[in-house]
Amino acid sequence: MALQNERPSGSAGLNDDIGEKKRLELYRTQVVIREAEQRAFDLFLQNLVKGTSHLSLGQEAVAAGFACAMQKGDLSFCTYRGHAHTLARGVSVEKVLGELMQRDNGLMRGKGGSMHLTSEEHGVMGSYAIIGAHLPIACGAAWRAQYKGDKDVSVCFFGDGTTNIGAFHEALNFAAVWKLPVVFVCENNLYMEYTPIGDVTAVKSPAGDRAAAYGLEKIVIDGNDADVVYRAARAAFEKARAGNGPSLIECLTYRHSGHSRADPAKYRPEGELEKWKLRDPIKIYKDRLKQFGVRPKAIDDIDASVRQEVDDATEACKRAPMPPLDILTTDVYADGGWAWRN
Amino acid sequence: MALQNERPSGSAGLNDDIGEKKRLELYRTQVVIREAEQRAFDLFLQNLVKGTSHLSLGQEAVAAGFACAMQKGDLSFCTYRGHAHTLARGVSVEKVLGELMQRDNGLMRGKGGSMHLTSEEHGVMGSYAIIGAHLPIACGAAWRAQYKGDKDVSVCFFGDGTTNIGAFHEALNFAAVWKLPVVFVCENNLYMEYTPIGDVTAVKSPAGDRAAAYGLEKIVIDGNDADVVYRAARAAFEKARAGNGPSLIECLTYRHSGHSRADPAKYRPEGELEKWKLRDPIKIYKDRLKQFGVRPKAIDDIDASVRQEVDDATEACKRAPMPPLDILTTDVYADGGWAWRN
Amino acid sequence: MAEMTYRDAVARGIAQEMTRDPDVVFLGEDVAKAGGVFKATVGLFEQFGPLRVRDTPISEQAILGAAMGAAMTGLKPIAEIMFSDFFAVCFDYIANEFPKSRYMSNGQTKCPLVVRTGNGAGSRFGAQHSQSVENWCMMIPGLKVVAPSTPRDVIGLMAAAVRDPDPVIFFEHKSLYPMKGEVPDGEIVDTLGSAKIVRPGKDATICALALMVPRALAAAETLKSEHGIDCEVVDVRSLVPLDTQTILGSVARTHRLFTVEENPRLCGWGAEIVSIVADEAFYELDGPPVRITTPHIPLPAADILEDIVLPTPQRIAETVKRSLGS
Amino acid sequence: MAEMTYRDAVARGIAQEMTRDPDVVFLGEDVAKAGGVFKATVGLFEQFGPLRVRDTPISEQAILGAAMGAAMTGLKPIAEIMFSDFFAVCFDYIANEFPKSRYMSNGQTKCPLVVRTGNGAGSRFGAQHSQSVENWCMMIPGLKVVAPSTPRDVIGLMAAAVRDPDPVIFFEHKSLYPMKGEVPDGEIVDTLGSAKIVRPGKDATICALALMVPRALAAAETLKSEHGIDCEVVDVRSLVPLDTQTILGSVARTHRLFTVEENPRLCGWGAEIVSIVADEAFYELDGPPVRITTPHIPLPAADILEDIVLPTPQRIAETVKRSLGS
Ligand SMILES: Cc1ncc(C[n+]2csc(CCOP(=O)(O)OP(=O)(O)O)c2C)c(N)n1
Ligand SMILES: Cc1ncc(C[n+]2csc(CCOP(=O)(O)OP(=O)(O)O)c2C)c(N)n1
Ligand SMILES: [Mg+2]
Ligand SMILES: [Mg+2]
Repeated sequence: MALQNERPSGSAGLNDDIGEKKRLELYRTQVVIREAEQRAFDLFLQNLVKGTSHLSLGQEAVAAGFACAMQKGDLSFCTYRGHAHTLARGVSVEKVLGELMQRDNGLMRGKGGSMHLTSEEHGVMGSYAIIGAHLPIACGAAWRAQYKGDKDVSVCFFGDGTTNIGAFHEALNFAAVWKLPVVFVCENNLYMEYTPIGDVTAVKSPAGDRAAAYGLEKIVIDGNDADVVYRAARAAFEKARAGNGPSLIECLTYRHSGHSRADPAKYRPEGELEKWKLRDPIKIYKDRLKQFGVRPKAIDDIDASVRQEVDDATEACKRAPMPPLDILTTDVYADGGWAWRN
Repeated sequence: MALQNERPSGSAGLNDDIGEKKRLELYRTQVVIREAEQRAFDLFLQNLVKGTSHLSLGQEAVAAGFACAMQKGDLSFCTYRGHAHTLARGVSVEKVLGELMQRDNGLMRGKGGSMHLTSEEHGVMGSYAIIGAHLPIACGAAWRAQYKGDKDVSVCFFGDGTTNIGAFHEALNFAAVWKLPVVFVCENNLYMEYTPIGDVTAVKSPAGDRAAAYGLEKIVIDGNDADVVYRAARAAFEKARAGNGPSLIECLTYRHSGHSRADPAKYRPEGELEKWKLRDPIKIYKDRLKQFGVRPKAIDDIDASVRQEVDDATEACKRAPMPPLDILTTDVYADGGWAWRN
Repeated sequence: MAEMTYRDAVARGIAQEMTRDPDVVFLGEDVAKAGGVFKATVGLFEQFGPLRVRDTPISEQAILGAAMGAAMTGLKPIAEIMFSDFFAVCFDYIANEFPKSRYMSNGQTKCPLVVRTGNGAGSRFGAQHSQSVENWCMMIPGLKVVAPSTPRDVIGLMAAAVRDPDPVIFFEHKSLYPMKGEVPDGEIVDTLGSAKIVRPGKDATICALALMVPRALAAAETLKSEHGIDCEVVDVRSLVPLDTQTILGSVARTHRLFTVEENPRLCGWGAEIVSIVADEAFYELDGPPVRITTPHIPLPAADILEDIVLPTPQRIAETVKRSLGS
Repeated sequence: MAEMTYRDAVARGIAQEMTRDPDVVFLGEDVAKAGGVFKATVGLFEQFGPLRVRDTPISEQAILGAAMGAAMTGLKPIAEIMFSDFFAVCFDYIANEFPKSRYMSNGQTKCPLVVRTGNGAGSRFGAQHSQSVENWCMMIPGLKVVAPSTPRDVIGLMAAAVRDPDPVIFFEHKSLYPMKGEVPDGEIVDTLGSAKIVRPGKDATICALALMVPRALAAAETLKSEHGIDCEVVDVRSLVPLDTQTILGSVARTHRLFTVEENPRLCGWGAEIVSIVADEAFYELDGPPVRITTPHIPLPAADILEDIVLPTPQRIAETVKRSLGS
C-alpha cells in the first residue's frame, strides 16, 4: 500500500516535479469547479436549474488533479456527479450551466441533462447515472487503445458507494486480466446517497481494500490535496501507457453539500462538515501556492477571471433560448432520426 | 489464511474428532454420488437422459463433506452442477435420475430438469442455472434465520468461474455487512466451461484471494479429502450459528468429465486428468478408512448396497411414465394455476 | 376519511402490513434511517426498528436476491428498487428467478414478496431515471404487476400485494407522489386483478394506468364538454392479473378502444390490451383500436421536451376526437 | 452455392466481416479457443488470432460494457452472450446504455456493435436456458433487433448488423443451429428492416420469426393441401426496424392476420404487429387478427412438455383453420 500523502521534499519549491505552470493550472481548475458548482446551486435556488443536480463542492482536487495530469486524447468517464470532471477537461462553464438550465446552448441542448454531461471533443466520454455502468465501458475504451496501439488512457470516476455493485467487480477483474490502460478513481466522500459508506461496506477502504482482489496495489490518497492527486494520477497514467495495466486509486474527500439538490444532508454528524472544511481543497491549494511564493495578486487575478467567466456564462445561459421542440426525436439512431419502421 | 490440509494428529484414529460413524457416512455419500453420476452418464449415452447435465464426478468430497456436516434444517443452494449436493442431502437416487430422464417420478416431475434440482423437504432450496444468482438468494435465507432467531445455516455452492460475476461480489459484501449465517463454498475445479480459470481471473485463488475484500479470512482447502472438507464445514457452520457471520471456503478439486454432457474436454493439458485421478476423492477416502482399520468387507458392503440402490433406481426410472401433459400449466402461481387474466 | 398524499400513502400501506404481520420486513437503499430518497418511507424505521427496516449497500442484485431467499423461507419482504430504471441491473431476479422458481420446482418453492419502485417521467431526470417499465415485468410469466393511481389504491393494493403468495412488482409513479386524495380510515385491503371504471361513458373506452389515469380523465372531460364525446375511463390498476372482463365489458358497450400508456411505443401493455380486444371483441369494434403512447425514443431531460413526450390530456383528446371522426 | 448449417453460417458471417474490416473484434465466454459452446464460432480464433477473438471471464456486464466502450471509440465489436436468458444479468447495457447514449449526448456518442446470442427453446434446457426474449429488446427504444431463420440470412444479416452504425441485437435460434440451407458463394450482405414473403398466398397472412418460420411454412403446406387455405408467410426477420410496409401490404391482399411467435404471450412482438395492423388496416381485416404464441408460463424441461409448449405446425394450422371458419 502506498498512502501517498507526503509533500515533496528538498528545495525545488515551486519548480519541483509539478512546477509553477501546472500548479496554477491545478488551482485555476479547482476554482472554476468551485465557482461553477456554487453558481449551479444558486441558480437552482432561483428555480433556473431544473431536474436534479449533484455537485462536487469540496471534491474539486480530485477532478483537477486527474484532469491536469491527462493528455489530449485521454478519456474521462464520469458519473451523474460529473460537472467537475467535465469542467476540468476544459468544457466551458456556459455549456455546462446551459445543460443544467436545459437551454439550447447546453452541452447536449438539454437532451441529456445534469447527470449525462458528454463532450467527446474534450475527451469527456459521457456521464453515467446507473451506478457502476461506466466501469466496464471505460474498460472497452481502454481495450480499443490496447488493440489499436493508441497511447491514450481511460479514466473512470465513481464514488465509494459504487464499489458495492456487481459491475465494479466485473470491470476490475476484466481490466486486470486484460491488462488494460484504464485508471479507476474512487472518490470516497464517506456517503452513498444518505447512508454512511461504513454502514454498508465490509471493509474500511471501499476501493483500497478491494484492490488485492484484482491483483492490484492498494492506493489510498488524500483527495483534498491536488498535488497528491496529480502525482498519483501521473504515476497511474505512466503505468497504463507503459502497458502495465490498470490502477485503482481511492481518494479520500468530502462533499460540502448534500447528495443532490433535494438533500439538506441532515444525516451528517455534527461538526463533520466543519472539520472537513478546514481541509477545503481550495484553501489547501491557495496556501500551497502562497507557501511556494506565488504572489497574492496572481491568485486574486485567477479568482477574478474565473468569477467573470462564470458570471458571463450565467448571463449567456439566461439569455439562451429553450431547445427547439424538433430535437425531441433526433439522434436516436445514427441516421439522425428515430424511425423504427418503414 | 488457513490451508486446512493437515491430518488429525494423535492416536484417536477412527474415533478422533470425526469418528467412525460419520466417516462411514462420508464414504457412503461419496459413493452414492459417484455411482449415480456415472449412471447418469451411461443413461445419457443410451439417450435416456435428455437435455444437458453437469456431473460432479471427481468432486464428490466437497458435496459429502459439507452435507455430512449439516444438520437437519440447514439449507443448500446449488448450481446446475447440483446432483451431488442434492444426493448428499439424502434425496433418493431414483428421484434424481427420474428428473434427469424427465419422467413423472422425477424430483420435479420433469418440469425443472437436470439443472434445477430442488427438494425443500431435504433442505435443497433449489439449483440455479444463471451463474451467481443464488448467492444473494442464500443471503436472504440466512437473513430470515437471523431475523427469526432460527439456528440453521445456509450453504451456497458455486464454481471458480462464478467468482467473476457481479452477484458474487454483491452477495459477499452484503453477507459480511449483515453478518449473516451463510457459508459460501467455491468448488474450484480449475475451469469455467472450457476456459481455464487462470486465463480469466486476476488472482490465483479465485475465491480465497477475494475473501479479504469482504473482511473475511482466506480459506483454501483440499477439496478432494472429505475429512478436510468436513472439518472446514463444521468450523464455518459453528461460526455462523454463533452469530459470527459468513465464511468463504475455496475447495480445490477437479471434474473428471467434461463441463456438461456435450463436452469431451479436449482443452485439458495432457496428463492433467491422470494426475488428478491419483487424488480421486473416493480412492483417498477408501484408503483413509482402511488406514484407520475399517474392514474391507464393510467397505465392500457399502459399495454393493449403493450399486444396488442405483440399479434399482435406474430400473424404476425406466419403468416410470412420462409426466402427464396437464402439468404443463400447473404451479405458475401459488393457487396452482397459471391464470394471468380473468 | 382523510386527505393524504400518494407519497404518504406508501408509508401508511407498508406500516399497515408490518403492523399486522411480523414477517413483513423492508429493505432498500437509503430507505431506513433516511426514509427513502422520495421520502415515501419516512417513519418506518422509527416505528418498526432496525431489524425490520434495513438500509442496504448499492447492490440491487443482493437486495432482490435476499428478498427472494427470505421469501422462500418464511418472510414476506418488501424490497425497494429506488428507480424502476434500475431493474436493468437486477433483472435476473425479476425475469429468471422470482417468476420461475415455483414452476421449475413443481410447486415446492414459494416467493411471496413485493418489489416496489419509483416509475415514470415528469421530474426532468433524463433517460436513465424516468422510464416507465411496467411492460418489462408484464412480459415475464409468473409475476404479478400493479400500478396504483391514487393514494387509496396505493394502500389497498400494497396490502393486497404483501398478502399475495406470489411475487408482485409494485409501480409507484414518481410524479404522483405529491398528489393528494381521500383515504378512508382504518385498514384498507384491495384485490389484485381488478380494474376500475373511474368514469363511465358510452362513446369510447379509454384504458389508462398510473399517471395516465388523471390525464385520461382530464381528456375525457374536455371531450365531453367541448365535443360531446362521452368516454369511459378504465384505470387498469393491475396488469397481471389483467381484468380483461372489465375491459372487454366496457368495449362491448362503447365499441371503441383507446389505450393511454407511458411505455414507449413498442410492446407496451397497450399493445397487449389492443391485441386481446382485437382478437376477442373484433366484431364489437366500430373502428380501429388506437394506442396513445410515449413515442419510441429515449426520454429527454429538458422540461420543455419532457412536457411534450408523454401523452398529454390534449394529445389524448385530439387522438380520440380525430379517430371518432368528430 | 453450397449447403451449410445455420451454425456454420454464424462463423462464416463473422469471418466475412472480420476479413473486411480490421476494426471488427469478437469477445465472449468460451468463444475463442473452444469455438463457443454451440460450436458456432469454431475457427475464428485460429483465423484471426488472440487479439481479435477473445475469451472473457463470466462477466456479462463487463462483456457488454467493454463492447460499448470499444464501439464508442472506434472498434466494431461483436459480443456473444451465450444464452439470451443471460441478458437479464447485463440488461442495463441493453436497456439503458447502448440505446440511450447517442440520444442523451445529442448525437455525440456512437455505438456500432452487435450482440449475438443463442435464443429459443427446443433443447430441453428448462426455464432459464430456453427463453425467446426478442421482445425484451424490441421494447427498448434505440436498439435494432434481428432474428434470422436461414443460414443465408444469418450471413447476410450479420454483415448488415456489423456494418450498421447502431447497436444491433442478433438472435440466433439454438434449435436452428443444425439446420441446413443453400448459401451463395462470395460476400453476402443483406439489409436490416426488410421482411421477406417466403410463401405467397391469398387467404391469410402469417407473420413468423426464426424457428417459427419453418413451422409456419409447414402449417401453410398442410392448410393448402388439406383444407385449400392459401396462406402467405412473412418472415419478419427484423423486429427493429420493422418492415410494416411488407406486413401491411400482405394484409391488404389477404385481409387476415396471424402472428406466430415463440415469446410468451404478453407483450410479445406479435402484440405489436397486431396492434399496428388493427390500427392502420382495421378496415382491411375480414376477421380478428390472431396471435399464436407460447403460453404465458415458464418453460418446462421435459421433452414431452417442451414439445407441446411452443407453437407447432399443427397448432398453427388448426388455429388458422378454425379462425377462418373452414
Ligand atoms: C444502480 C443504481 N442504484 C442506485 C442508484 C441511485 N443512486 C444515485 S447516486 C447514489 C449514491 C452513490 O454513491 P457513491 O458511489 O458514493 O457516489 P457519490 O454520489 O457519493 O459521489 C445512488 C444510490 C443509481 N443511480 N443506480
Ligand atoms: C450468467 C451466466 N453466464 C454464463 C452461463 C453459462 N455457464 C454455465 S456453467 C458456466 C461455467 C461455470 O464455471 P464455474 O463457476 O467454475 O462452475 P463449474 O461449471 O466449473 O462447476 C458457464 C459460463 C450461465 N449459466 N450464466
Ligand atoms: Mg459517495
Ligand atoms: Mg469451475
